[in-house]
Amino acid sequence: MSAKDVKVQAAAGHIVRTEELIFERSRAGRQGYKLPDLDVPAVETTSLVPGELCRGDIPGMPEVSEFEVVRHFTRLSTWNYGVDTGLYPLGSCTMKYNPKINETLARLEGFAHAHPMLPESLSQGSLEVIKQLEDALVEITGLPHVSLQPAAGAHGELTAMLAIRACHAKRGNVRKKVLIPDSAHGTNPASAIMCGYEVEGVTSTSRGLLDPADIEKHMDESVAALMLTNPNTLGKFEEEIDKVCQIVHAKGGFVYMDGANMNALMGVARPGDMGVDCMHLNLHKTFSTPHGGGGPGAGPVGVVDELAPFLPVPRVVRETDGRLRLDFDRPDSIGRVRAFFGNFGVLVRALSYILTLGPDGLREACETAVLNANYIKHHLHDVYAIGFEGKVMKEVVFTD
Amino acid sequence: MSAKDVKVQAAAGHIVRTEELIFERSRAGRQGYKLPDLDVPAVETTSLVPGELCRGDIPGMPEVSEFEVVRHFTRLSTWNYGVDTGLYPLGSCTMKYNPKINETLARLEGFAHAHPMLPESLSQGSLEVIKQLEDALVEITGLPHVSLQPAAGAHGELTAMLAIRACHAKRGNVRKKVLIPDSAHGTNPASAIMCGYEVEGVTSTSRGLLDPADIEKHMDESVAALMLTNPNTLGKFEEEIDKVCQIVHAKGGFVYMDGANMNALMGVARPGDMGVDCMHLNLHKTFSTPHGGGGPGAGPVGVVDELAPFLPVPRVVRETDGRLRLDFDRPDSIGRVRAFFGNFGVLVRALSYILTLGPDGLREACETAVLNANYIKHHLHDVYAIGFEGKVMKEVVFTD
Amino acid sequence: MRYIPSSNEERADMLESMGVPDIMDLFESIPERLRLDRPLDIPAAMSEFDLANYMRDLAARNRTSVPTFLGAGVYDHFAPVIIDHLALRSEWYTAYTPYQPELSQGTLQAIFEFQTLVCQLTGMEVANASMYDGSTGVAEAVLMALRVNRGRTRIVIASSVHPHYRAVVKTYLGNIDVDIAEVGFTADGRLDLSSLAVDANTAAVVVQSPNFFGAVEDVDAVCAAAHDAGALAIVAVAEAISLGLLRTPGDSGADIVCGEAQSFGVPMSFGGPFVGFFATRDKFVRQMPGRLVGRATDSRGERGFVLTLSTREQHIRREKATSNICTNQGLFMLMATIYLSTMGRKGLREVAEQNLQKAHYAADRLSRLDGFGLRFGSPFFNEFVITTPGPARAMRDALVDKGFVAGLPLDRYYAGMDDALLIAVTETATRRQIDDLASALAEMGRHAA
Amino acid sequence: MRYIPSSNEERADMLESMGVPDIMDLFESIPERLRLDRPLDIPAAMSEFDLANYMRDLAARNRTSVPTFLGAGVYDHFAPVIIDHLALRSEWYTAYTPYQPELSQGTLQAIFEFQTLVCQLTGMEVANASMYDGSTGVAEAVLMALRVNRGRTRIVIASSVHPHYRAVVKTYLGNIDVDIAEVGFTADGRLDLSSLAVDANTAAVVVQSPNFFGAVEDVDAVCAAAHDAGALAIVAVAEAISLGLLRTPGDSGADIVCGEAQSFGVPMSFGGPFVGFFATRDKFVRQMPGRLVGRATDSRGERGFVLTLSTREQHIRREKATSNICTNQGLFMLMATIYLSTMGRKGLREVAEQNLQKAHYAADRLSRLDGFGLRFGSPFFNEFVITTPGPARAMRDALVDKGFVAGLPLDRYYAGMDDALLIAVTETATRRQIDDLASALAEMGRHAA
Ligand SMILES: Cc1ncc(COP(=O)(O)O)c(C=O)c1O
Ligand SMILES: Cc1ncc(COP(=O)(O)O)c(C=O)c1O
Repeated sequence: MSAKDVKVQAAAGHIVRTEELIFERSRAGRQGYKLPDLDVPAVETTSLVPGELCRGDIPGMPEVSEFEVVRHFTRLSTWNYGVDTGLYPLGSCTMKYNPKINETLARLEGFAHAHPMLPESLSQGSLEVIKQLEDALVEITGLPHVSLQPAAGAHGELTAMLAIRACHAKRGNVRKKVLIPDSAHGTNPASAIMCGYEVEGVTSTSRGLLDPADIEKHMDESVAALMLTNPNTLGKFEEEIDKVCQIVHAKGGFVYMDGANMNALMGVARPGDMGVDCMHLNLHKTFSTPHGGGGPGAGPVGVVDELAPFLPVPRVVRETDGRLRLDFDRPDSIGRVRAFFGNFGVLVRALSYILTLGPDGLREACETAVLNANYIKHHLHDVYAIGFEGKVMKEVVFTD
Repeated sequence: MSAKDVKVQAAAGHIVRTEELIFERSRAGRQGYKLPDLDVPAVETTSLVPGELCRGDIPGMPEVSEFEVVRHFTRLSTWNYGVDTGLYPLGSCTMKYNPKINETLARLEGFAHAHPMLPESLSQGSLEVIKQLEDALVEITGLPHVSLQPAAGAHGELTAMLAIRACHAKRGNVRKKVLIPDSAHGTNPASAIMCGYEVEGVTSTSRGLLDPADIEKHMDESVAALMLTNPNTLGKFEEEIDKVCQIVHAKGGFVYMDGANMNALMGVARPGDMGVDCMHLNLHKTFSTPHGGGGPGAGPVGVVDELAPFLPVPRVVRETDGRLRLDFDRPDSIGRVRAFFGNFGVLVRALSYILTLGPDGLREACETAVLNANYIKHHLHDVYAIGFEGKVMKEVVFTD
Repeated sequence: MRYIPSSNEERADMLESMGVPDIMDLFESIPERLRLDRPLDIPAAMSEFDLANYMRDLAARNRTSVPTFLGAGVYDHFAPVIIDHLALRSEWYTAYTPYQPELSQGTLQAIFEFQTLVCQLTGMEVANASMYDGSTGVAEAVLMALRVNRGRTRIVIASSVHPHYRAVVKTYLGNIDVDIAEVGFTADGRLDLSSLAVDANTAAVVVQSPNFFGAVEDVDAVCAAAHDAGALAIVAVAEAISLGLLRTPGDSGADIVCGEAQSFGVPMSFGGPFVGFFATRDKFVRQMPGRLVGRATDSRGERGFVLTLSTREQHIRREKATSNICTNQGLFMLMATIYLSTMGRKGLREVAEQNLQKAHYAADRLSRLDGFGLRFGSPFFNEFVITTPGPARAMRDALVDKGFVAGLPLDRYYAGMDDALLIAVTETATRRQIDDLASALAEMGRHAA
Repeated sequence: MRYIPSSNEERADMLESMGVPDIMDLFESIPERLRLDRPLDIPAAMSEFDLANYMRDLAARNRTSVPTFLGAGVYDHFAPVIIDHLALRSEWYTAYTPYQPELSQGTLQAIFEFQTLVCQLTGMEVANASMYDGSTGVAEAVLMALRVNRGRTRIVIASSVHPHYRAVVKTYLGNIDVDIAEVGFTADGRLDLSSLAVDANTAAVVVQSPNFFGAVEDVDAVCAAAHDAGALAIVAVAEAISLGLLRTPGDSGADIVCGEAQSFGVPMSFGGPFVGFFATRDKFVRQMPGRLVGRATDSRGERGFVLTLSTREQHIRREKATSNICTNQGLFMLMATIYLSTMGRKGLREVAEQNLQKAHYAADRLSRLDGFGLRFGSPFFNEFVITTPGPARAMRDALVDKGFVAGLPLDRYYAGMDDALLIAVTETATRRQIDDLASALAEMGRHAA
């Protein structure tokens, strides 16, 4: 059993004070489903699959009515707190409003009921969503190629680092290590390791920023890439990011930017313009798709031309007649990072968000986030100690 | 202002402890909507409608973002308790599971987006729903004609009593009064009064039932109808209902049955077979449509042949070619009891429920309700005093 | 049965615990002779999968995808999708009537907000928790006026009021000793003030604005005429969006304002469920039908909401109640409240403006077509009547085949209106659709000529 | 912007309260040279109404109404509508990752229930809170096996495993020093045990059952072969409904069971989001990737749920984590949990039986057609491969015009399979549709002959 019994101080009280496990609601003979009657002649099961390949009954599985399922999951839900319940001022993870219209649109029959193996001619709508979202993210990041396949931020990191490694490999030297600031999100080193790299830490200055001189010291031909987060996890913009990029590039390295905090840059500045070579975005942060109590997310990856051949297959390509098709013929590609084409339903939501906000709205969202963070900082300044001085972007770190 | 300030003992505490009025969330300039740009040439308003016919700004109306509307009504909702939250053992009102599939089906574009003034040829789907539900209710009640127009139970009572009065009028004497047991729901006397009748109370026996001998005493040519509730509001079946009906009929009166408690009879016995002349059903009780925190409901009315000509217009009629049309040519009809054709969305849900349960399921629902009520009675028997002895139907009255 | 929590086995156990051998023993109080001795003759139980397909097929037999220019009391307005998302929270729709305030603060506060919004929109002082719909609201308003003006036995109603509303008033009043007089309309489609006779026996005058033809009535004049004879002025509103732009009935002097709030985010749904609103002056509140929610303060000073003045209601006063209404349109009242909160002060105005502009654009285009014209000359909101070359009904039917429902032929509602088509144009009609309609009508016109 | 709570005015006030003249002053840390000096070149903001129409048009450009017999890892199963109603409760979908247990007991208990269900279905001892999907689950399983069998550098994978899954394993392992050997299949479409070479350097053997061709593998034999050489047996499941009927991988000896739970009430949605499940033996739990929820008891004896064993995770161990996975598929894990709760012990079996019966009915009908046949002879669940007279792809394309998507041509996945069509038949396919497909294929066959 998966039950791990732990002792904690006090379980939280709640208006719905008790709710059993669904298994505890179960009683033999209760039933929550009804299927259509079988409309083909029924044949003895064991004449179709030998008995030894079959299982018996499924002990422990619940037997409950539909109504009990509804009550159970309704009651359980009230033990959660979400952005619809109230303010969620969580750093980095950008808990923003998850627009209801996006939920409705992602459930449109034409999207929700589309099988991914349908012929391209029957999938033009889905392919349009992918293409149009890619195009928008290209413009927003300033990176000319975007793949929507990664299923979450960490998956995007992995995808991008695999592309970097493949590119180095193609050049003849995969290199050995990746530089990562101490303050980086835990997924960054984990992703680098999964690509077979060693991780070398770099420390930030007393102002909470990267020091180009320090990067210069770390940088040599053994470094495949620098993974930085911008704005970083202290909420600050890396002011010398362009210099840092030049330093890394000078030694043949790539700069990877963790774009989980892109909410604070949207419409104001573009990583591609700063010298960044590749990055991931978290659609479940910056682009309003629901966190879902821990997913699903989507972690698109944007890259410069040099890294484009290594992006995952398939790519969506527009033909001269305007129709879209899937391109599998990408010999340098790192291959597939997951089955099919990414978390498509999440992509529908993100595209809907971008189309709803438009250029001005995206910028307004960005500006408002930065304003709110600085406002909190300003007015709590006397109450808590601020971790680092200076303007913050979309988050602020307090220490107590 | 509609605000009436009242003092109460203690407002209930809750996990979402505070929620302002939507007006209190309002700040000038906040906006929760965006309309498509006007695509026709804009003309000065006052050149279309003279200024003196126009209003100014709407003082006090809220200005809030979409997100705040979502949070406000999400938080408010958590202050409600409903059947999905937990047990709702309310007598009479039959709080049963409101199936989710019915909610989905009532929202199908073809139903939800149907204008009631569409030509009949474009409305065959809606007319089928009406016709099929009428047919099912005819079979369930044993009354050969059903109108789905009334918007709620009380509206059904009014409709049926209007039909009774119209029938008496046609016969030449509208009569003066209506007999109603003391225990009847308050809407019964109110409905009778609205039809211009006086109400005469009849009392029940010590067993909580009507006494035929007593009815006999009350009954004469001045009595238009007896309105009874069966099972009555004490949860008991009127064992001599057929005799009571004979007595009333003998004096030219009609028997109206309040069918709000029909849940306890469905599939087991039919008012039409007992001698009842007309009745209403509450679809928002017996047929699982949501109570909605106080509506919408639907209160279909079933009647015997004699009362049929008086039912509201229009009636849905099937042509010999199978197509359905609306029949307005009903000279004796009481007329319209509301605009259009009833609470159609509620009808879709009720039909869905009946089709889901089928004959066996309806009976099972009925039997289970009666079982549950008697089970509670049996096991609480020692704890509380039972109002009246004997088997109960779907509810039981305790006194303390 | 998947909706019933207990299993057959459990039910058998329950019976056993009570010492009852057979479930039918519990029905012993129903004499054998009154029981049904066969299964109900209705279709066999369907699975969810089959049911969904079955209902989808039925829904598909309504042709709702054609652009329609139908109004007549039901309008195709844009409804923000959050309405449905929020109303689908089961705490709202599976809740009971808010009789127990400690379980119903959500519903009660929402009603309070609705009541407040209705007052803001109508310019009135007190509003109730909703009526079944606009038509029954008008009937209840008339009954209320008869209570307020006890002793008077005459009602005047404009024949430019929605025919369904007038029909319902007639049904509701059919059995009490009251005279219903209709007052006609002028050549420009408005209540004919010159033939409006309000006497000392008249309890109320009923006018609708915008009226059934879409024309904006001179409500001030009607109210003044009513008041001069001591009658109440009842103003009905079938197109509630107009409240965002037109002078409020309250400012015009109305005593009761009632109407249909379907336009506030409620689907057309073949005519219901909708939500009637009902507002009046403070001084008449005890005669008002329906539920009323008030603000309460508890001993600790915390705010709460409760049903108030319920002595007017049938569950307290039985025979003496102001109305028999009990269940009203709770959930749809909520939807209207969400709609109004979302559109807000500016949005409602903007929607109303767009309706006005588009309808006038359409009226202008259509009335210029050869053989067509505007039936009435008075100011209108988002609905108007055009005259057609030849019978309007035949033209409407022919246009259905071209993919339009061009409007409502008025032949069945008013004598002498065989060539009249009532056309509504809301913010959801695109210029393209209007232009296409104009082209299609023009072509029809050429054939008719 | 209607999603942003504050108005322009309020934002101006906030700036003033901070003594900041211009909002751009807050961006002073972004050097001028790095700022974008123009608006983004993306489409202008759309209203909800326009957006809905726009997306509806796009959705309509997918032709999803034709009956399809596609499977290949994504199945068109019936999903009770309560799943969507419940998952649309915003407490579920607007909640954050359950790091704060006091705000997340709902999500945490649901995960615990999911984990328990996965164990019941797979016959394993411990399951995690979900993986991205089936394919990445297999890749993570292989990485886990390499951790458990540290030092071994070879993996064997059956070529009858879903080609996408194999591709993902290749991508994930591309940069570590591991050898991936594929083992082929026999003439009856199952892993060729005779050529399965597991040596002392092999960390794991990966088999899928039912495999990509729908055939039920001899999992017991594969596990035994793996274990004989000290390798782990990884069993992948792409069609989770099969778990209701087939011998559990746990009983067959699997060390890791991973797969795709899309079949449990998750829409096909053009391939995602789905939900991967992942289960193993208690002894390997510290090497398992992903989140794990455990039951906790507080000091008063009340039950609660918490994330546990998180020292395996990247946010604690950074470089030494078992995986980089962070956000997983929370909401879809919930949907699968609701599906399994609703269908329950009997329902899952019944669905599985119906799939089996209908697929065999279809296989029987199709394989009797002139020129057609079954490619493989082994037992299958709800998917099978038929051979076609002439190229399968051309036949599939021609059938699209007749209103069917007859299956997946295998030419792009396996050499020598130009005449092979992979056909899935679930409980949602009606006999009528199957018969119609048979007739259409028969006709094609006649033309091809
Ligand atoms: C800065 C940063 N990077 C990466 C991630 C990983 O993203 P995901 O959880 O979608 O894998 C997160 C969020 O958790 C993050 O905040
Ligand atoms: C016995 C009985 N009759 C009539 C009614 C009135 O029905 P409605 O509230 O739908 O008007 C009710 C319910 O309130 C009732 O319980």
